[in-house]
Amino acid sequence: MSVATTAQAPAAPARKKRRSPAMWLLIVAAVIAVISLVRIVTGTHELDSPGSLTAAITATCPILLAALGGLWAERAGVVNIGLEGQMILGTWGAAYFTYWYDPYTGIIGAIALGAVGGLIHAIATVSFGVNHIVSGVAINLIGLGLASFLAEAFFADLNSEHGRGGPRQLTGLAKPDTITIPGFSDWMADLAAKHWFFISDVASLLAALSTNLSVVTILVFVLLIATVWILWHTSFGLRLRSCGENPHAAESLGINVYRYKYAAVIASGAFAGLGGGFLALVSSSGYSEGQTNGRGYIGLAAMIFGNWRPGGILLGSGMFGYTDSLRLRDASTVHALLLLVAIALAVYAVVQWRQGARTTAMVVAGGAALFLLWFALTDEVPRDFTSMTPYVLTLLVLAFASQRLRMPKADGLVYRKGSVG
Amino acid sequence: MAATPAGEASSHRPLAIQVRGVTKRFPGVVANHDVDLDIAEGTVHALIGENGAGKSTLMKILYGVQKADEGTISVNGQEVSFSSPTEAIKAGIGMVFQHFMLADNLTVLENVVLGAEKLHGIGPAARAEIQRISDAYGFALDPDELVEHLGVGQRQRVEILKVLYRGAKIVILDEPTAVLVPQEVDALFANLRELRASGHTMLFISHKLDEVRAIADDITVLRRGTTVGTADPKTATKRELAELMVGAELPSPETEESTVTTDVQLSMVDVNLVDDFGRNLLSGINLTIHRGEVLGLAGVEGNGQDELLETLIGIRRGTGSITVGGVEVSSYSTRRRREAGMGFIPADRHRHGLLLDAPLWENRILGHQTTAPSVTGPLVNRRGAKADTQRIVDLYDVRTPSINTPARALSGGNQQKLIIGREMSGDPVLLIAAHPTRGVDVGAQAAIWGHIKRARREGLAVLLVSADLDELIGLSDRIKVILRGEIVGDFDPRNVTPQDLGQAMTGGKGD
Amino acid sequence: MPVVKRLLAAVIAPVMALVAAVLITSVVISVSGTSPVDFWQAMLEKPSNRSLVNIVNQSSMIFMSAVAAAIGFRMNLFNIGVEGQYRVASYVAAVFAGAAFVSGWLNVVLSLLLAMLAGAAWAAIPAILRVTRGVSEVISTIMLNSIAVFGVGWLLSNYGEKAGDGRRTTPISDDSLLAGWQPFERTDGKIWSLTVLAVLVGVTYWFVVNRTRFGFDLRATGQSETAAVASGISVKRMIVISMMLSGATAGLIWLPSLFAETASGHYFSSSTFQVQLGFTGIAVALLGRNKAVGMVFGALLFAYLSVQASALEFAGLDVSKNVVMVIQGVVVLTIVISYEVVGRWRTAAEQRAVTAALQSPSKQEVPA
Amino acid sequence: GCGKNDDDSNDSKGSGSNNSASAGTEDVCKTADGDGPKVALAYDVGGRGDQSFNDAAYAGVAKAVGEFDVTCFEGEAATGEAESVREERLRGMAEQGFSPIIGVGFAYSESVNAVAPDYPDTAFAVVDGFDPDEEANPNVAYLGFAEHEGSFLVGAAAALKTEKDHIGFVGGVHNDLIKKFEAGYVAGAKAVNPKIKVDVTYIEESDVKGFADPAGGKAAATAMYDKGADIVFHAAGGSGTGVFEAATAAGAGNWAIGVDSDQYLTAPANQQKQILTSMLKRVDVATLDMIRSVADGTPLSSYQTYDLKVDGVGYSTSGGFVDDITGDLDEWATKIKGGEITVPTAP
Ligand SMILES: Nc1ncnc2c1ncn2[C@@H]1O[C@H](COP(=O)(O)OP(=O)(O)OP(=O)(O)O)[C@@H](O)[C@H]1O
Ligand SMILES: Nc1ncnc2c1ncn2[C@@H]1O[C@H](COP(=O)(O)OP(=O)(O)OP(=O)(O)O)[C@@H](O)[C@H]1O
Ligand SMILES: [Mg+2]
Ligand SMILES: [Mg+2]
Repeated sequence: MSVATTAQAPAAPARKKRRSPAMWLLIVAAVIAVISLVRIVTGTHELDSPGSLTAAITATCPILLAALGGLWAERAGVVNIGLEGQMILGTWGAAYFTYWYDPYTGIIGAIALGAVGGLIHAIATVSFGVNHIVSGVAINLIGLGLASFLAEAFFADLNSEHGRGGPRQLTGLAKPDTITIPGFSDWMADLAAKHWFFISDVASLLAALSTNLSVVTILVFVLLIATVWILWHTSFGLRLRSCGENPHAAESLGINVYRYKYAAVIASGAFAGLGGGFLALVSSSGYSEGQTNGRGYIGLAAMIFGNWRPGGILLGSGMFGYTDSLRLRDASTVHALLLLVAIALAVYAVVQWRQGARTTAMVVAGGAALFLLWFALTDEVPRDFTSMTPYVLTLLVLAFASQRLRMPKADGLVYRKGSVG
Repeated sequence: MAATPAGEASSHRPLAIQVRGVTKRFPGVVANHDVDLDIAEGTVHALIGENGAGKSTLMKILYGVQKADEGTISVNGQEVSFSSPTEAIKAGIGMVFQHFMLADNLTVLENVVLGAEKLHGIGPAARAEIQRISDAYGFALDPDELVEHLGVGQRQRVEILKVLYRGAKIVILDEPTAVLVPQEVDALFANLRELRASGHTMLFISHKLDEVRAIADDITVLRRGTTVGTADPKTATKRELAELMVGAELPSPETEESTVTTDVQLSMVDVNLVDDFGRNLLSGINLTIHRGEVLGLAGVEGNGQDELLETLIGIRRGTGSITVGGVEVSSYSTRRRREAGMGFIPADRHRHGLLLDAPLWENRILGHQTTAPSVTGPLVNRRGAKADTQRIVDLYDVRTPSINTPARALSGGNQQKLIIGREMSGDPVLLIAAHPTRGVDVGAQAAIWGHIKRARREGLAVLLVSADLDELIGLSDRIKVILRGEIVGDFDPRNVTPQDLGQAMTGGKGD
Repeated sequence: MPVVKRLLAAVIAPVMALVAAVLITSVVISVSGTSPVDFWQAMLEKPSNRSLVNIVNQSSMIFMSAVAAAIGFRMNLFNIGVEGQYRVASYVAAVFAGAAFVSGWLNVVLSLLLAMLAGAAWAAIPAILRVTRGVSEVISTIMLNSIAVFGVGWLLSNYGEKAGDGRRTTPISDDSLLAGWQPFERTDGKIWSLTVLAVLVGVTYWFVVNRTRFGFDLRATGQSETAAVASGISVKRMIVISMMLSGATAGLIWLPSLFAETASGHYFSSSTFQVQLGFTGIAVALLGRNKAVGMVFGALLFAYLSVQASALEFAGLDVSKNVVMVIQGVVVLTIVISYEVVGRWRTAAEQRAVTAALQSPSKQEVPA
Repeated sequence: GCGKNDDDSNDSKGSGSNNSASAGTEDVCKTADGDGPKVALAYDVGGRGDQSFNDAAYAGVAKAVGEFDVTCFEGEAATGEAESVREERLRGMAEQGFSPIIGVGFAYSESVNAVAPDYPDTAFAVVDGFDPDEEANPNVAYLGFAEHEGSFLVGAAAALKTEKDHIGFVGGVHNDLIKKFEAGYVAGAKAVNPKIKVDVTYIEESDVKGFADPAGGKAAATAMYDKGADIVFHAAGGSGTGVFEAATAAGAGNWAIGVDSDQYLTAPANQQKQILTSMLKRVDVATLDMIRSVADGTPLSSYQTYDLKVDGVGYSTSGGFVDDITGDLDEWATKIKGGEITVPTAP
């Protein structure tokens, strides 16, 4: 049989080498150390104070959920830019059901309305083979319009101890419970306040995680892990992914591709809806028009940045969440961030260089130098730019990373049943 | 021999599959009409017929991908009616499709267990089972390898593995040899024989009659959607089978007296091409083609012939020098190269040759956007383009109701005829042709060969890539063999056999 | 296939879609407790003269926005960034026109050109990212929309002139304002002069796409990038050019309003600048299947909906105007779906035609 | 002095309760059928029920129904609607004989300016509005407010109440209007305690989304409480609810200050006990004033500023958390009224 193996196609991308858990721990430690250094050098302890981290986590969750939604859909081969619209529906659902029942019903309501948005997208793209972007655009229109329409219809007259309504908001809703580990939380907070190297940074992360942590936040991370498990360690996940890689192959093996695509896209909508719910019930306590503020799109970007992998997605969402929350906490910290970015770019440049991508390395190194200069020559970042950060960041990241990205083979392609062979 | 009435299979064994009066209609097309088929258990049964005779359709029906409109199918004596492959698989039928059905970004294991997770899960048990089968038949497959890293032959074995993994006793193979070189074909046949020995029944489709006679126990012939008879591979000759298939003599290209001239039309000097990962796709390619010469290029799919053609036409950018008629064109864009008289018949007509949803006359313009009669200055010349399209349709016998029909609606062969007509018009000086008759039925095949020869007589230089070695030998004045992006052999078609070529193509000894 | 059938196919899809849309919205409305009948009566009652004028003015802007989007769509470029492009361009044009470097119509012409340049430049960013770095234009344009909002807002609040508690660009001097045409009473308003831009843009779009080599390349690239490459089209070049054309067209969107004497506020400010036109344009492009004529109808429909919406409150209906957005979204969805359905039916018919043709001559080849 | 201030707070309660009523089902404009002036309110996006600005305007009309038995009509802008649609709304009102026609929100400045000349006999008013061009409009009144003066008082209140000499300000959008709030607030605080530390954050620089981002408001305020501030004043419209939440989350001893209307009255119970006071922007007073002028046959026109002198701005006492310092605050108030202090309008 060796004969045939010589028919090996010349172009075969090198296999990714896996890093061991220990390796990962080392990397994480290194990152924390660097952050700690920057914190101490610049003296901006807000950089990773428990408060900042809590804020960052809160800001991350909705984006993360949107991104996971994107992941589910696109792993099954359906592009879902309707996330934003589904998220908006989620905010309305959360508010409505929380007002009439309780926060947990609210969460379910958010998920349900998001799922409805997903269902519409599925019907259009899967059953009718409509272009995914087109359907997504329409769903964003509908989501935005419907939510504000329903709000005006159902919230305007609400007014009781459960919350106060208006045509564009429903505020003062009950919130899901939060969890604080008594003792530990304070101890960690104290440690963090010591501003020691490394220890305080770890402490403040633990403090953030052990103080007033919303159960929904916990749910989000459970869902993240569940996603990994379902998509990569169950046959359901395997089938779902096969629909995103080669639906015809899946069909030829007797898999009902439509069913899995439907499941994936509905799940996608549900995630986005929960994201909306999070905004309405955890980030704040109520519905207010336009509160999603493009997070659905940012989530999409985070997913692409994360290369359609949960790990990367967490990283991407975290980045956006962090920068977005930091600018509201204290502008000077954003300035310290410049140094951090400079260092990160420098490291990336080195990596690139060692992988032989000389030109990229040079470019990145140049970027690092610029950021360093910016950091050195100024003592604060103009507020106007800080609000742009997530968007500019997305562009930069995509500009540097997009080559090495690998989207599902059949992502965004319209598939029709019975077209096998 | 005359066609024995369908149904009397030459085997006394019990029937694994019995098809009676199956009819399948597509919008307007009758793909299968009153088809009868008997397949004896533990035999290799060959199904032959020209393109579009309805072979794949019949197979898809057997495998539950499509549903028959009329007729009955019984498996091992049981009458069945599958509405999805799942049911066919349950009934012990497996199918290897005409085009690979693999997810590149999944591992061999994932591809195999997909849909059959119930059997051994998706973990170690499954891996062990795959290993077992792979060893049993000498497939030499690593379960955790990504499929995208596999070669054609290996992918085919993954396909077979998928079938066996599901414990199928009846295996359908739709044109499995189309993409294989003789050596790989032999290997495949070895596997099939082992399978037969272990009691499997195989239904085997091919256009290559020698292969059929080499492997099959029985042969059934399909013509225009219906069974026209069965034959015994031991006694039937190629010619007889051909007559059964098309009711006509099977043509094969005959080289006439050479028309090769001395003036060089194309010369490639030390052309190299690397991919994004820095690996060599083409290394040190040197070749020249004279006016009136056809240079054949033989190679296993994926060894750089597509890249070579694409570099020539300018879709890919390599290093080194390319001159056409003495003019250095390596700096030219694809458009300028076409303007310089290079015609291009791509390997994949759907991806590179046609705008499937555009009418034929717009497809005539494609690739000739800058030259009359398609355009005048910056404007599209609709009248001119339509007139010329009509000319092509008539001259090349493209079967279509009108030149306003979208290309998608045409059959593969007719699409191919249109492309060839288009690339021949505007008298090119150099034709770069990949598989000009792939998927084309015998009638059209002969016609296309005719056109190429005529143009060659008029001084056209042709670079011909084809997986059909007979075609290659029949048409070419010289044959070069390409392996892993390098030219490894140089043959004279007058004294070379497909086997020699196959050996060179797979890294056996050169000339 | 027969012409009759073709025509039928052409009209059947939109009709199906509109019916579906009406039904769905009626459900939504009745959910909110308003009677759909009353609603549609209010929406469908004959528009006042003034409304007619507004519909014309609005649709001119929406139409140009649709064309801008369609240029990209025609070659599978999803330029979601029209919104940002016309914001940037409008600001630039307003600043230039306000500065009055030149006076009279010359000021107008130069501003138009400048707006097109600005729009093209802003659109060039995603184009270049796409061809050099392979960044999906969908994401990049979405990001650039937000960046445009911040960027322009920042410029305005730092360099704009104070007006009440807001900021604005310097108002355009009267000699550069265009009178427009007055079809009815004076109080019924005027049709803005620059609505002619929409006509020009429409005609040019139709001609370039259907009659020129460039247009052919554009459509070819849209239908099959691979085939386009093989045919000698430089796809990268096409992407950059068409993206910039799209941006240039987007640059014009708001200018009819800016230079219209009768429009309120001849400057760029948070209240005078009309947002959302970019997204409306995308919807209309989808609605009109990127065909010039189709988009004309689409633009008129959307303009009609948004103008008539203001009739709702005088009709004393207690229904949110945002329902218009719902209708628009639903229409887009139902339109594309019904076109899909009709499309399948048509392909089948074409294949039938083909095989009919295939059958007849091939018959005698089969020995009896 | 004090008495004045009391019924001021009563008023604010009154307007507040009207607010809550307005958010409820009853709706005076559906029932009112007097033969007084025909008042039309053109709200900006959101309309009645926004728990501040628009509700205050409505409250003014509601009072007018009693005082001048007016009939009224309400119109409302849609998200991202065209200028022409706003004009259409105003013209529609004018042609149905409404006068005064009150555009609530400065977004109506241009459209009123365009429409008013065509209806010389109709009285128009724009809350927070301005005349965008040279030609003055004799039949338009621009109802402006001295937000900085009101903010000064709550700033002083904060300075008097804080226990950490550290307070904060959260602005919705970093524009000139909101800067007025900041300037007054800081000035007031410094006037009381020059060494006081005031954190200032704006949710958005220029994007009006900053007024509809409760999450942002919460994040910004939380940061301030984390960093040791114990009182935060917000001028962030809808994002304000986030600020109140942050206060509640920060726990007792931390306060928030509301804006525009008496937000103590509209806040949910759990937040009420931490809303120190609210900077009142008496749109209701202005509206009522406009209606009165029309009823008297002498419609207001050109710029009208509602400052401390005319109770156009002030602070609320609901909850009684500032009862102990009303004395001091009124002294500041009199100083401002008397011109001893001129409050800056920009930071
Ligand atoms: N999905 C389909 N829709 C419509 N017609 C079809 C479809 N699939 C096949 N046909 C028709 O059925 C005929 C038989 O097609 P089929 O693929 O079975 O031919 P074949 O014998 O496999 O040809 P080839 O040797 O080229 O594979 C075709 O000629 C075509 O006309
Ligand atoms: N997957 C498909 N979907 C729809 N129609 C199809 C499909 N495959 C084939 N057809 C139709 O079947 C007809 C012939 O297609 P096909 O290429 O299978 O025929 P063919 O006999 O193999 O042609 P040729 O022998 O010339 O290659 C065409 O009219 C085509 O429209
Ligand atoms: Mg075929
Ligand atoms: Mg076949």
